[in-house]
Amino acid sequence: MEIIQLYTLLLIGVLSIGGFAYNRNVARASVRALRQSGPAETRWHSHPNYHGYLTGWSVALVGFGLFIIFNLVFPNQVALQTVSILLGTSLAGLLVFKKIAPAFPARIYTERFIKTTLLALSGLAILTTFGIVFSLIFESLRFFADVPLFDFLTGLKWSPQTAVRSDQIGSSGAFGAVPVLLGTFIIMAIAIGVAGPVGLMIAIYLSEYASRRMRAIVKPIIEILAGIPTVVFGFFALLTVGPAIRNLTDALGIAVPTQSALSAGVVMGVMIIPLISSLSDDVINAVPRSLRDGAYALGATKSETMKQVIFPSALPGIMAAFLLAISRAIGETMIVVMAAGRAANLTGNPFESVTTVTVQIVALLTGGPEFDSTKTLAAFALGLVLFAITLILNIIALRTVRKYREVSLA
Amino acid sequence: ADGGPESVETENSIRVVGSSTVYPFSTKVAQEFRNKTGWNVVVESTGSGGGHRAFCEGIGPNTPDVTSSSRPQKPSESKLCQSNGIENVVEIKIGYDGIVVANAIDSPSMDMNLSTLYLGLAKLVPNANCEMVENPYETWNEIDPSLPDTKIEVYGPSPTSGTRDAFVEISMEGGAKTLDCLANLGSDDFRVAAHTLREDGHWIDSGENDNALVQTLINTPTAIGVFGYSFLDQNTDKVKGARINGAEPTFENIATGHYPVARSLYVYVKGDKMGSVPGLHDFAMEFVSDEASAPGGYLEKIGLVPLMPSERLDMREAVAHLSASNL
Amino acid sequence: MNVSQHMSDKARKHLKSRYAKERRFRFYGLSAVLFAIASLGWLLLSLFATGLTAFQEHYVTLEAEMTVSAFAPPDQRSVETLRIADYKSIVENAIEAKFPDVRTAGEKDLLFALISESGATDHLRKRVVRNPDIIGSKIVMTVPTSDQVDQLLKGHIDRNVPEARRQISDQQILWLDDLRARGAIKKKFNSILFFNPDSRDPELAGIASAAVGSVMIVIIAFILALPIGVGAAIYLDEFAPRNRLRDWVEININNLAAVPSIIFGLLGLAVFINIFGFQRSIPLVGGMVLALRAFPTIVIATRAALRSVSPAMVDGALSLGASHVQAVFQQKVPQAMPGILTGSIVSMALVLGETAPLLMIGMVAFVTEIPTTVTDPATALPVQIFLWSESPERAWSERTAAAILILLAILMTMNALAIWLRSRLGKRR
Amino acid sequence: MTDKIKFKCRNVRVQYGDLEALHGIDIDIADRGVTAFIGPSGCGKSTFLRAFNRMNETIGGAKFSGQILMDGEDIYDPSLDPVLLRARVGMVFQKPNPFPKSIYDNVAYGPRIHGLTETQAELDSLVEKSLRRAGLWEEVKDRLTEQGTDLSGGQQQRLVIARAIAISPEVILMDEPASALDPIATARLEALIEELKTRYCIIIVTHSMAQAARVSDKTAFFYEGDLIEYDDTEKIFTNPDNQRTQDYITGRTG
Amino acid sequence: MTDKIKFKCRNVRVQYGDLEALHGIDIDIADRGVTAFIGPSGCGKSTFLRAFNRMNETIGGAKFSGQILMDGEDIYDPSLDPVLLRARVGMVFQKPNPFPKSIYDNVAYGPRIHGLTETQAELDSLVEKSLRRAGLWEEVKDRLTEQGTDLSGGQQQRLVIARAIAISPEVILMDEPASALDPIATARLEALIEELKTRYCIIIVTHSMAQAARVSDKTAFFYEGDLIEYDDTEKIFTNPDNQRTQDYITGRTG
Ligand SMILES: Nc1ncnc2c1ncn2[C@@H]1O[C@H](COP(=O)(O)OP(=O)(O)OP(=O)(O)O)[C@@H](O)[C@H]1O
Ligand SMILES: Nc1ncnc2c1ncn2[C@@H]1O[C@H](COP(=O)(O)OP(=O)(O)OP(=O)(O)O)[C@@H](O)[C@H]1O
Ligand SMILES: [Mg+2]
Ligand SMILES: [Mg+2]
Repeated sequence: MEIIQLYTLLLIGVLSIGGFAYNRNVARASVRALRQSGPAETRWHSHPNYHGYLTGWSVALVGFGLFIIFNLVFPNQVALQTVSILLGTSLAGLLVFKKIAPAFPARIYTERFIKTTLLALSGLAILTTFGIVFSLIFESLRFFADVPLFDFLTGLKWSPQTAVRSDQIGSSGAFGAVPVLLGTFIIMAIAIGVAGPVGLMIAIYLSEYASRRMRAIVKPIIEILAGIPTVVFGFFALLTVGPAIRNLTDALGIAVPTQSALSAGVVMGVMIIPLISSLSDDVINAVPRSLRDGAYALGATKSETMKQVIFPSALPGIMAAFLLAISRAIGETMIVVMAAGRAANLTGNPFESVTTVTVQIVALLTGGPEFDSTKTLAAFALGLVLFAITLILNIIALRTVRKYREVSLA
Repeated sequence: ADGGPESVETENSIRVVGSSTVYPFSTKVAQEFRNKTGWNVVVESTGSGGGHRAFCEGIGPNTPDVTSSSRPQKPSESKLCQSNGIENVVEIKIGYDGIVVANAIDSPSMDMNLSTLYLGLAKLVPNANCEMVENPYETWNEIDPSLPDTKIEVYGPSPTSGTRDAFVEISMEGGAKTLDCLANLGSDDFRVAAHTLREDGHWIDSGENDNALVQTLINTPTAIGVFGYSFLDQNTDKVKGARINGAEPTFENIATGHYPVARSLYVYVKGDKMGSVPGLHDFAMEFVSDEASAPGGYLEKIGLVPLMPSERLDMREAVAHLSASNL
Repeated sequence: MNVSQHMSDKARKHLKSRYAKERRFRFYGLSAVLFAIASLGWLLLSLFATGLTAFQEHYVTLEAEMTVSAFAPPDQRSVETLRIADYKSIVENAIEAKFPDVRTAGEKDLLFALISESGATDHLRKRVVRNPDIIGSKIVMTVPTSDQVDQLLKGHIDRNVPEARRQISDQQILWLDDLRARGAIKKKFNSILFFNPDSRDPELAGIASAAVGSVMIVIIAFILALPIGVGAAIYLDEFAPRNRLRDWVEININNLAAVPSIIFGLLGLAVFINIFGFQRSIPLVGGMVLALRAFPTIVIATRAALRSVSPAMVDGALSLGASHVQAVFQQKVPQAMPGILTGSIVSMALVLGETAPLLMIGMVAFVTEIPTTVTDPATALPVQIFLWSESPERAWSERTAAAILILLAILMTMNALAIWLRSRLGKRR
Repeated sequence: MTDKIKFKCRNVRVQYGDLEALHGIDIDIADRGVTAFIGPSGCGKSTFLRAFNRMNETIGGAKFSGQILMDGEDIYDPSLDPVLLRARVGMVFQKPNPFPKSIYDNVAYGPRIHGLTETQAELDSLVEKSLRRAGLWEEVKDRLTEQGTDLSGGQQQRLVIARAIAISPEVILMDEPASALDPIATARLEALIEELKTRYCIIIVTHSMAQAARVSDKTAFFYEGDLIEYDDTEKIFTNPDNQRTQDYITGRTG
Repeated sequence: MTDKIKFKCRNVRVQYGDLEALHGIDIDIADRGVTAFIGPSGCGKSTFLRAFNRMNETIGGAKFSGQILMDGEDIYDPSLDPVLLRARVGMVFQKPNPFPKSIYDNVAYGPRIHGLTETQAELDSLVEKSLRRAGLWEEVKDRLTEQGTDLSGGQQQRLVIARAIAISPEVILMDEPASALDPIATARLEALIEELKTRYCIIIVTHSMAQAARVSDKTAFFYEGDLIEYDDTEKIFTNPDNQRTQDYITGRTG
């Protein structure tokens, strides 16, 4: 069956290229004939190629349209599909063929096709967002039919152990998202606590103090951190940082499990450093030089200029950078899955193991392909919460950052 | 485009889902089977419950061909299978497994009774007046002074897992039965009392990945984990099992039944798909082959307690017979 | 002329404290830079320290008697029967031949556990299937040691801890030392890691199936995301009417680039698997999901590239009577190509490293076969890393680190390619 | 001049958003010869020039009203395709903007998109002819495959003119074509204009009084969006009617 | 002038990378009064001005050689702190650049960082005094907490001068301080300079001949990195020794 589909697609491709070539040659020949027949100053509106392109596009459009329709509506009518595709595309080709004439604005039609295609492609962006929103909301609504939204958002207990069979006396399950959200928040706070000051100071150091050479070397090195897959950071947290923190705290007499909010948070912070440093760098560089000059001319030192003049004017942009970083930290998955543990402790203690929204989504959805237990749906509800939070953060941040980016471009 | 050969509805791989306890055994069998025959096998760990659910969803090409389970299929599950047109399900018992209550090797050893487990983990427990109340115990030594003064923090399998069912049925219910107060309850109330685990954070669903659980135990010295014996067997350098009712979880104790928390492991094969999934029958045979499940077979080496020889021969007979009737 | 108040002693003292602050501030900055670099260094160092040893593995050389009785009678020999011959006993005999003193069954088991059972039997199986004539002869075979032995020989298992705390007994260690003294154990490049599919046994596990899965995912994501991303960017920058809708789409795309990737996994699960009915665990779905994940970044990179092209080029083309579409596609897009390609490569590096969405669509599975089509079950390299990292045997952690090193090497190559492309194509202007 | 009229402009206004850059210009431009537009910066010269090939339309927010007739035909007629118009009205910009292609491909670009030639030989000869007319052939004939952007500024500007000529326009608009060139390149460019003006209607915007005086037959002086004076170049530079014109050409304003 | 010398410059050269912007300037600047630097764009006026408070050092790639003595002390002495120097040599820029803080904080910024005052009352009175001297007090005394950036351009420029005055500099450098201002604001600024010159050594760069003639006591004419002529303003504007100077001030070059 799949082979046949492939052949059909190939057929459509061949037909559209054939149509292109044929009609283009027809148009070419007519142009030539016209030119030889006399000095008539009639120009062809469109280059012969465009008559060809138009044919190719129409044939492909009709072909793929029929292909999609058949696959959706009459999935198994292979013969009918082939016949109608052959008929439909020939018709499209013929239609264009009939139109070939000096005055026919084939280029304009072709360009309209191109623009429409491009429009459709950018429409996919919206479609993706809609897809996300609808799939999250749809499944979440089913979840909220079981667990009231209010309980979900304010419940203090997270223990998603519902029965999978009717005769299983499992537990009623507790779907209070507070411990999960709290855990997410703790890890995010630790991560920002690391990445915020470090990233900001890096941006300041590189833009104010470092020599051009140092900047050229250091910047790409720090950017490497941004390119490392999160699963690698997770492994690092699990294998190296967690035990290191544990050894360190053992020496201090505190028992810290290797999977703790602290190790996940710290490693996540390291991962986010480049995000904050490069965004802050943009923002700091966007502060007009005249302000810097003004402060220097008054005898301010670099740090005074930075702290008292540049930083305050860059503050909104820096806040935006932080918001983006927060959004990133909240949505980060692999590090916490591997290094934060799964216990939904209602705690503010960074030394304990906590769980996050993303960890719970993974825990609830890996494995079980079944699709209507409250448990599975709970993952979508958590996903919705995650999406809503990050959406708000992103939009606020992106608006602000965009302003700075434009300033720095101007 | 009439050149395309009319392709038959065959699948190019065998899909296995099911118990995380059986996962190491099914992957091992899958690997050996592939080496011997070249058939591709895909194994996903979903938990016994999740496995049965997916397995019984239908007989289409996207449904699993095999599910493994650390408990027998429940009537409700076989009903689901039937209602979805799955007539021919072969049950293969592949061996035994104990359920161990383990902690990190450096942590203090635990010596428990079934009742300790019940009192530590049930949602409702009797108080001094034999009234059922929300579980008040915070640390182990509140239940049994000989146990350490550590927080009750048990990482155990989630409801999709057969280990969970078995654990609840054998140790929780077993523990509940030893308590006089519960004897007075009606049978339904008793079931609820014995089968409901705490939801106040002392019992933590650890997901389907027993490997991660072992990791957690090493990392969290106070934590206790509930998982299959085979995992303990593979990780004796990292974790150790608690004695239960005086018995260590060992190979011998499980095989002989001295260790109280033990159950059988199963593999369920869709007989209906044996025609359309080439290799499926041979794959089922591999589970009961000498090389795999006889004493000294590769499954025993990774911790499966083998069946009695006669039992195994019966199993093999059943699978072999199926081929004759079906193909 | 009185001396300026800035020259007074008080002012000088004040200045001194200001400079102390300055130095401190500068020091914080430098510390931050060093912290970031040190973290990166620590990360890489720990990966190298853990993973480098995995690129070599210990092999043991044995002489195996290919006893005829282990095989089906000659008239029934086919590939199928050869494959299921009793290789285990051949291997057992081969190792026991090294230690004729070992008699008891228990000891024999321990001895046998020194080598990778699955590795040894499969080695023989493949050789026999390739060349059945070796049946009956005596052959030399070099097979991997078991993972425990390998770890011990690499020094990852400490011989000095009490026997109960290791999975390898004192007796086994004695045998090993003996074998080593006899030159039967060698350390070789670990080709298994690169060319084998995943395995239950660490010593036989390789990244081949995951790597192929990753390649498929990246190719699919590239084929889908590139036209979508570039097309959307061209439309937004060149043809879209400047109105609120366009602003909205733009914000939307920027937001999509920052949406947590796991959300895309949920989208894929809900839409591709549950609504469209695609199979779980297949690279096709993985590629589609990650294409959605990647295209916003391609849009952003493409728009930046388009904007960097001088508008004089478009003016030039327009003034020659080119249409807007022609001017854009013949002048602007080709010149923006280096930027577009660079952005695409960077986003494909993103796709290659992505894990979380793949977990959502069932790409965490044990797959015995290297996938050959995009609808074969498969995993991806980062997922394989995740799976291995969660496996308890000690041997996994070095292999996990090694797999990470390989992944990082590929990513570095991609980024280097992007940089090279940018400078190479950029120069021709 | 007794020449035929090429462009008849009536009440031409161009607005950029709220800003009206041209306040209603009426002017007739001859079919052959060079017309120069002069005036202080920002007075609307470029805006007006770009109105002749509807290049203003490529700027978002620019609005045209009024009428420009080219050979009696309204070039702002909605049914008229601006693409065809621009094939007839070539344009050369202040900064030379050859495409980053070979010299040959630069010149061949226009003929190719309009399908003006059938065979390679035809195209070759058209490219040669255009480069010859632009006075560039001798300098580049052995390096036609080199990048157009590798030429010197003056050569680039002539290349761009060759590119415009290649599609046989009737008019060539030039917006400060010499302002990026050194004096020698400028002199060559002016000589080229001198030669081309017998074949084409040329309109040139320039900041240099001397250049306007040297190359143009007629000169139009603009000031803050208005056409102040339009007359024979000699008259404008020796005896302008208007005081503002006088001030400008003597360097007192601007 | 018979005044004391504030700055003695000897063979001052400034390079930006490969480009030498000043080719060795020798000049003495008086302790009181206004010195104007004039010259065509790019001749190095700003560069020279920025040499007096070592602001060039804040630009990567700028290299200074030669000697500038301020009251006999080498300001480029490595042991001399540029921060201290800049406290003594204030500067006002072309575009008013108040900090995005309140008017009060703008003026108080310098005194605060230099720790010039002890008590709030002292600071208050210093702010008031500075604003009074800059002629801004009356206009802003009721709105000291408003943002400095909310003032008009002319007010902003005076605010910036008040900010500079607040740290009691000995010298005030002004780089085209009026070029962003309208004529009325310019007039006020010039009046202010007139007043300040009795207290401070003021060096002003300006493009406007008229302004230089109006406000300065001495004028230096620069051309392509060289000091062409330096003399009393009256002499320069009525009877310059050098032909280039003559050409420039009559508007023939530049
Ligand atoms: N794209 C545009 N958007 C908005 N305003 C514009 C635009 N282009 C020009 N203007 C304005 O229109 C007026 C006329 O501009 P134009 O470029 O035509 O002047 P010009 O005479 O060519 O000046 P110059 O000699 O500096 O080239 C000016 O006020 C200018 O600011
Ligand atoms: N930051 C810099 N980097 C490199 N070159 C510079 C820099 N600043 C100025 N220049 C160059 O130094 C020379 C002198 O510049 P300067 O700004 O001092 O001139 P100016 O006389 O102030 O001109 P204007 O009247 O336009 O302000 C010019 O050629 C200028 O291009
Ligand atoms: Mg202009
Ligand atoms: Mg200047």
